[in-house]
Amino acid sequence: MSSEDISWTVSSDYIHHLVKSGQRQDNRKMDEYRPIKLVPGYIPNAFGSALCKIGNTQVVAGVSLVVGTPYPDSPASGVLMTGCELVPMASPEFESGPPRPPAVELARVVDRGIRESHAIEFDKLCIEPKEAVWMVMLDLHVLDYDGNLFDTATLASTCAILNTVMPKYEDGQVIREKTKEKLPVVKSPVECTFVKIGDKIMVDPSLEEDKAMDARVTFATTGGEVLCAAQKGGSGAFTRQELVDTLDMTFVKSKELRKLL
Amino acid sequence: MSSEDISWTVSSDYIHHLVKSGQRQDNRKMDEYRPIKLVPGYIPNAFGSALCKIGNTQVVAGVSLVVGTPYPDSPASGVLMTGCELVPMASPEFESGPPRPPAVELARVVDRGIRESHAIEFDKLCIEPKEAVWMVMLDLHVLDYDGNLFDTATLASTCAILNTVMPKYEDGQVIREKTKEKLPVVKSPVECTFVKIGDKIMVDPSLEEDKAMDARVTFATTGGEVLCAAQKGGSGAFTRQELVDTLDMTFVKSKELRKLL
Amino acid sequence: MSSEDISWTVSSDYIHHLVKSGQRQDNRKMDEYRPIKLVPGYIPNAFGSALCKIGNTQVVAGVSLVVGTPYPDSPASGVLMTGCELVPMASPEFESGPPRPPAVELARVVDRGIRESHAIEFDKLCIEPKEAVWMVMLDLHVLDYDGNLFDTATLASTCAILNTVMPKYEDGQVIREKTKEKLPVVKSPVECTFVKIGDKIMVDPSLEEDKAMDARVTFATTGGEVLCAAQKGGSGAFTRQELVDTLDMTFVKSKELRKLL
Amino acid sequence: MGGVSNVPLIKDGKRLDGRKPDELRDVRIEAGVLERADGSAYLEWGSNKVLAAVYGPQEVLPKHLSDPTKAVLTYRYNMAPFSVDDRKRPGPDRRSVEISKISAEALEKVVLLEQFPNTMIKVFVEVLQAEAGTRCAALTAASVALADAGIPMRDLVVACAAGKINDTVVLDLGKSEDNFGQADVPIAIVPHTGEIVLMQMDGDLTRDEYTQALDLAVKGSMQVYELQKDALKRRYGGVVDEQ
Amino acid sequence: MGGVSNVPLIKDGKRLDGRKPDELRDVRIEAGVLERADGSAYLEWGSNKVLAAVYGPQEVLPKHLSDPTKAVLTYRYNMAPFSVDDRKRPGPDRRSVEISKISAEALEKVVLLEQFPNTMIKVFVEVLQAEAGTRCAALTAASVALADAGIPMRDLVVACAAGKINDTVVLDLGKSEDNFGQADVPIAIVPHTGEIVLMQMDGDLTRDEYTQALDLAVKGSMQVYELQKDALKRRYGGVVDEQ
Amino acid sequence: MGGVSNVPLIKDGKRLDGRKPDELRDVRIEAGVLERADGSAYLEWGSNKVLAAVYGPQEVLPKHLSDPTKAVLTYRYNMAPFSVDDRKRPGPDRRSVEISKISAEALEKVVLLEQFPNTMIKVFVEVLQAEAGTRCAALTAASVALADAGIPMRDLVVACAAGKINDTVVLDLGKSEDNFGQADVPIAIVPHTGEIVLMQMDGDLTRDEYTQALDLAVKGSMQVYELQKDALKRRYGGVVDEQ
Repeated sequence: MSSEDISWTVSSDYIHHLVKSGQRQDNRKMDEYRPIKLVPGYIPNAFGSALCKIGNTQVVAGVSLVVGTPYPDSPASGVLMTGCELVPMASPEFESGPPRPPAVELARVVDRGIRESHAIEFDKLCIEPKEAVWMVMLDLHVLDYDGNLFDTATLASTCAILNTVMPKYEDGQVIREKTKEKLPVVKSPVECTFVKIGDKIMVDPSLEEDKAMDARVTFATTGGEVLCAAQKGGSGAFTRQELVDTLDMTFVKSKELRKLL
Repeated sequence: MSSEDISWTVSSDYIHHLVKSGQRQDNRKMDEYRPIKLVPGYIPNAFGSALCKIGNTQVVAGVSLVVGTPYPDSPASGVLMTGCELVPMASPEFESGPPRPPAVELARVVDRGIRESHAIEFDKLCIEPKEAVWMVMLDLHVLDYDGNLFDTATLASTCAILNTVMPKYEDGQVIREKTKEKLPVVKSPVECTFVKIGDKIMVDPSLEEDKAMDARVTFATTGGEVLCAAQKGGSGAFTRQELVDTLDMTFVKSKELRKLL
Repeated sequence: MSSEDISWTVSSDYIHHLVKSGQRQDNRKMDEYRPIKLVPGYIPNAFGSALCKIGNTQVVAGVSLVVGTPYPDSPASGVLMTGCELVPMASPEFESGPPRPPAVELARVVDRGIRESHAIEFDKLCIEPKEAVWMVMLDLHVLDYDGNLFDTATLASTCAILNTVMPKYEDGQVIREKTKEKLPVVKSPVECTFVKIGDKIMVDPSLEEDKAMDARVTFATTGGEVLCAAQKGGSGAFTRQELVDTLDMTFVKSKELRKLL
Repeated sequence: MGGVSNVPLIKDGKRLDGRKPDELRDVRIEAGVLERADGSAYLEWGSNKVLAAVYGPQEVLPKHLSDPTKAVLTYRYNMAPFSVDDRKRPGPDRRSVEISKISAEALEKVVLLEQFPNTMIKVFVEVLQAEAGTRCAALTAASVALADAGIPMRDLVVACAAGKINDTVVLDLGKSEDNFGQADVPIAIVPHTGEIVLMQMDGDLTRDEYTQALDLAVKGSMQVYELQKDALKRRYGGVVDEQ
Repeated sequence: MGGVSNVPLIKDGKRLDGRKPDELRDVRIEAGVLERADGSAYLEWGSNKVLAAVYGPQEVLPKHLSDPTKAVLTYRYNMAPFSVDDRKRPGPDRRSVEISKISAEALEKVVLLEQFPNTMIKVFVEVLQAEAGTRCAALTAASVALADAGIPMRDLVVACAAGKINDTVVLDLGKSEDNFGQADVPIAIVPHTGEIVLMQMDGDLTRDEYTQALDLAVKGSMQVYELQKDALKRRYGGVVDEQ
Repeated sequence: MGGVSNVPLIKDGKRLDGRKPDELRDVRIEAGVLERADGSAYLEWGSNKVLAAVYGPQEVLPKHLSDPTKAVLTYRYNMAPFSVDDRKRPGPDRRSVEISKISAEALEKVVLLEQFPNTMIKVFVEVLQAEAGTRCAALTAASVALADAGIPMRDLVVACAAGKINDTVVLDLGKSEDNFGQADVPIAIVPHTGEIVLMQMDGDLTRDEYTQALDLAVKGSMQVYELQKDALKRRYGGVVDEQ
């Protein structure tokens, strides 16, 4: 057990103790987000981008548009590919190299929120059926990890696709120049993440709460109180009622998040 | 030296001792196979498949058919590709990750038995010369390793290609639907593996005999007493006479194996 | 600290001590190369090749010509790709596996010397604009590492491209047969490497000098006293004057090296 | 999920394969099917065929992963190349990495890891034939294999999915329902407490549909739980200690 | 470098972006921008955006890389996929491996590694937007991040390039100058001694052009050095100890 | 192997390159050709060019591979990218992994591994030019390099192939014989005992053809063995101890 592990154990005990008495380390309410900052177009050279900060967590989402072959089972549809690097800059626990399970889970949960909400009109991204479609390459770059990556990355991603403009396409060649045409995006999916510590449940976990949590649940919603993706994590469990209650809370908090877009 | 290594050393000494007195741990004769079970079509969704058990060793072979580009030096011939995963389920020694030397050797020895017997009529697998041919993807999945993988995997493989049916091919597209047409297979290669322990030689090594063996030899034959592939393994040696004697025995035992197909 | 590390520390102290008194371990002058041997066409089957020995360092460079797609930003130009394997045969420090930083740096510095000298007339390597160009695959194989890889590898490489002949190309197919036509090469880049040990600077470092060096600088030149590439390495520093002086020395020594081609 | 789709998947109250909305596909479980593994189980669920094996508790390799307070549980969900129509390239893809992660977390709730500090318990599941619902089938089989290996557990874990097709919430989506349906909600529960240890969802659901789906999936899970216990009883010829 | 090119890059003594031959692009540096890292810096250089983070001195993993005489310094230069026009595949390519190697060597000259035997100091630089000159921007930011982490150093390291366009030696090539220019000479120096700790060159230069480029790049570096010190002063509200 | 083929490879009792059926290609061996390796050998066999190097006995890394009862022998057969007509991608492919495995096993029979517990002996062979028969050439060179490194051995290992072309069993297939022939049987033997330590076969052979091929390959091996001994004598200027 390294000294870092020990310090986390101590911190985790402290968090459990605090939570039992109904408090959070930074005095937030159980249903309160930390301050959120969203910078659309943070990478001006990219076709779409955003920086999102929730507390000290920072994620940049960037969109590249490339022409590729469609999948055989949807020959006239564009494609979304979401990648994620948990670069070692962002946390002492992250390592260089191919994505590990937490990075894969993050990319897939963000991807699912966007994909299942039908936010992007993929049928408008067909160039030539069976031959060529636009591929939306969404890359998540986590710069500073201070808890709640799912919600931060999803806000950055939705903001990035909303400000994405299409490149020129002439004579079968992509010209790397922006047009006035926007990526056809019709929904604004956001995700709300809750953690359960002991028998208390709170939204937007800080780093320490992420470490101390027994279980985690994330709901992705679009407007109109429709659930489009969900993911439970952690080695603890939720009751049926807890899942329904967190979903109800999600519909409330999502409206606040969606106002930022 | 881990406790497992020590237990294998003990077991290996015991096997050597037994064999010296002309016995095998399960009372088999030197030229006797363990019970063999062969289940053709074990994976109904695959285009061809079989499960083979020899003793407690279990291997599933599955065949996928895909369209690919032929090799430049045989522009009108189909292609066989044999892959093997020694998944960690099958033995505490197997590890996840890219195939290690034993998995590579197994795949290549099984592949050689089939390829060199000219079992598959590759010239009938040409769709458009230089452009498109059928690729026979043969995948070996070892589920339980209790000795003698070569013979078990080859029996499963030959059984699988014998029951393989072709997919539909229309307008340059593969339709993932089975036809009545079978993969053109005209030979039934089988392999017989012998191990040498001390100066005794025995067929179909058990797990303990595989571990205790000084040297191993495998012969692949087709009907008509023709040898089509061979492979010696292990850090021991064979005399010329031992190789000739085991080949003679192979012709006898192969007939028994071939009856199962 | 392994026994090997300790022996290098001792050796390094000795080299520093020697150099301080103006001497080199093999009695060479500071501006003197070890004996150089160059064998053009060392691999007769390759389209171009050479073996170069400087002292006991041995590098084989081999050229393969393949047809590939040009880069979008230079649709009518051939392509140079330089690979390097520091195979474990050549030194106890080299390991199998994907190229590590020293191999990458070597390949890139050799590549830069050739590319930036405009030695190869890439515009003559176009077969069909946007579609097909010749790709010059230059592979460096280091067989024995006894110091100064950069200069040895560059000499081998320039010699190899100078003796490269083109394959036949008929009906859109490469025929692996040599023609009388040579690869269009119009310059003869060579590289000179210096190391700084204490405050002394010497050319063509031996293995022990490579290990003991504080800083290293390599200049690639073509004829006519033109500098085309440079690279500083090592954790020490050069003064401005030292860089200018070594460049002057480079122009002198390069003429000697170029005579060997 | 395909969103609103015109493919008719329910007709006269029956689904394409003849099942009622709240009906499971056939499930068959057998415990103790492999020689080398410390515990194993074979499970067929509709056309799915999965095999689960357990090794351990055993030495942790590499050693620095060792935990002095409890056993480390690893889970490897793997699809055989021939298990799906388009041959799957061997090795883990992102989907199987994610499934492995959340399945391990689900099992950690019930396995008494704290009894075996500094050891490792490895769970391997091979999907031999896949036809919708493999993550639930795999986790259900893994749980039986853990019991077969004699690993002490608070309870089994059992998994089942519910989903939405033609605007109706139904149990245990089949392949075409998965392809053309509107939502899928795989869950896993601890049967004695009803606690939910795995839950994913994709598609679109209102709050009410979601609660219906949860309840239906719990109901299906409880049916599969009986089959898990039967398999262990057949294997051990007696009554399974339900603690 | 494109060799002799007909693209006009200088007109009436001004470059395409209006700069004079010896003029830098705008450089902006901020120290201490990340929560988790022990030290960090954000730097904009023209349109380049880079972020540097430092962790350590800390335990060496894997242990056999440990050096009993000094700290091991690692440097990772990495480009975000969206930092360039043609999306960059994640993970190190050969170019970034080379840049990382020579940048680490440059920093080893100034960091007092011998004060921290058996430890590791890790420098990470992420290029978020790239437009010519990222290796100099990255190393300059890294040096500020090291100071922000409180790592003892003899001096900062500062980097800047000079190059040749239209047969003229100019400071700090921009993107089109990099694409259509004749030579590029990135260097890094130790400001107090003028020693050169990083130097690369490609293109074609005579002896005189090379010395001009060196001198110009040193001059540019000294200007950027002032901005490094300003950033640290703003962060620490006082005078930076210049030893 | 191509099966029954119409390509005429023997005419008037002579093969395409003028050899008789039982005649070897020219073989040339030189011991001690590398500076850094502990032992080395260069071997030309027809147009094949191979170089072998040996390092050790030395410390085992990673340590857990160490064996307290004997040295671990590793063998790496590698082809240079330019060694074949179609450029070979660097790094091990499945063919070279297999060759490396069975070649290591062949050498384990003669190297006195038990004299060096807890150490590692590494054999590296680089194929610089390939033209049929490289695995035999490589193993033959490796054996000389081991002797040159002073590694104690019971005997050298020597390898040679026989094959079948135009229904005739012949020694040492050349390139077109390998491409258009009917069978190939590479073997390696311990010369003093005639024991066979490596044997592979592909193509088609009757029992009699197989025994003929074995006998012919043994005969060829014994000729190459003389050249191995000559090379070592030239290197060490004396008589090689044949134990």
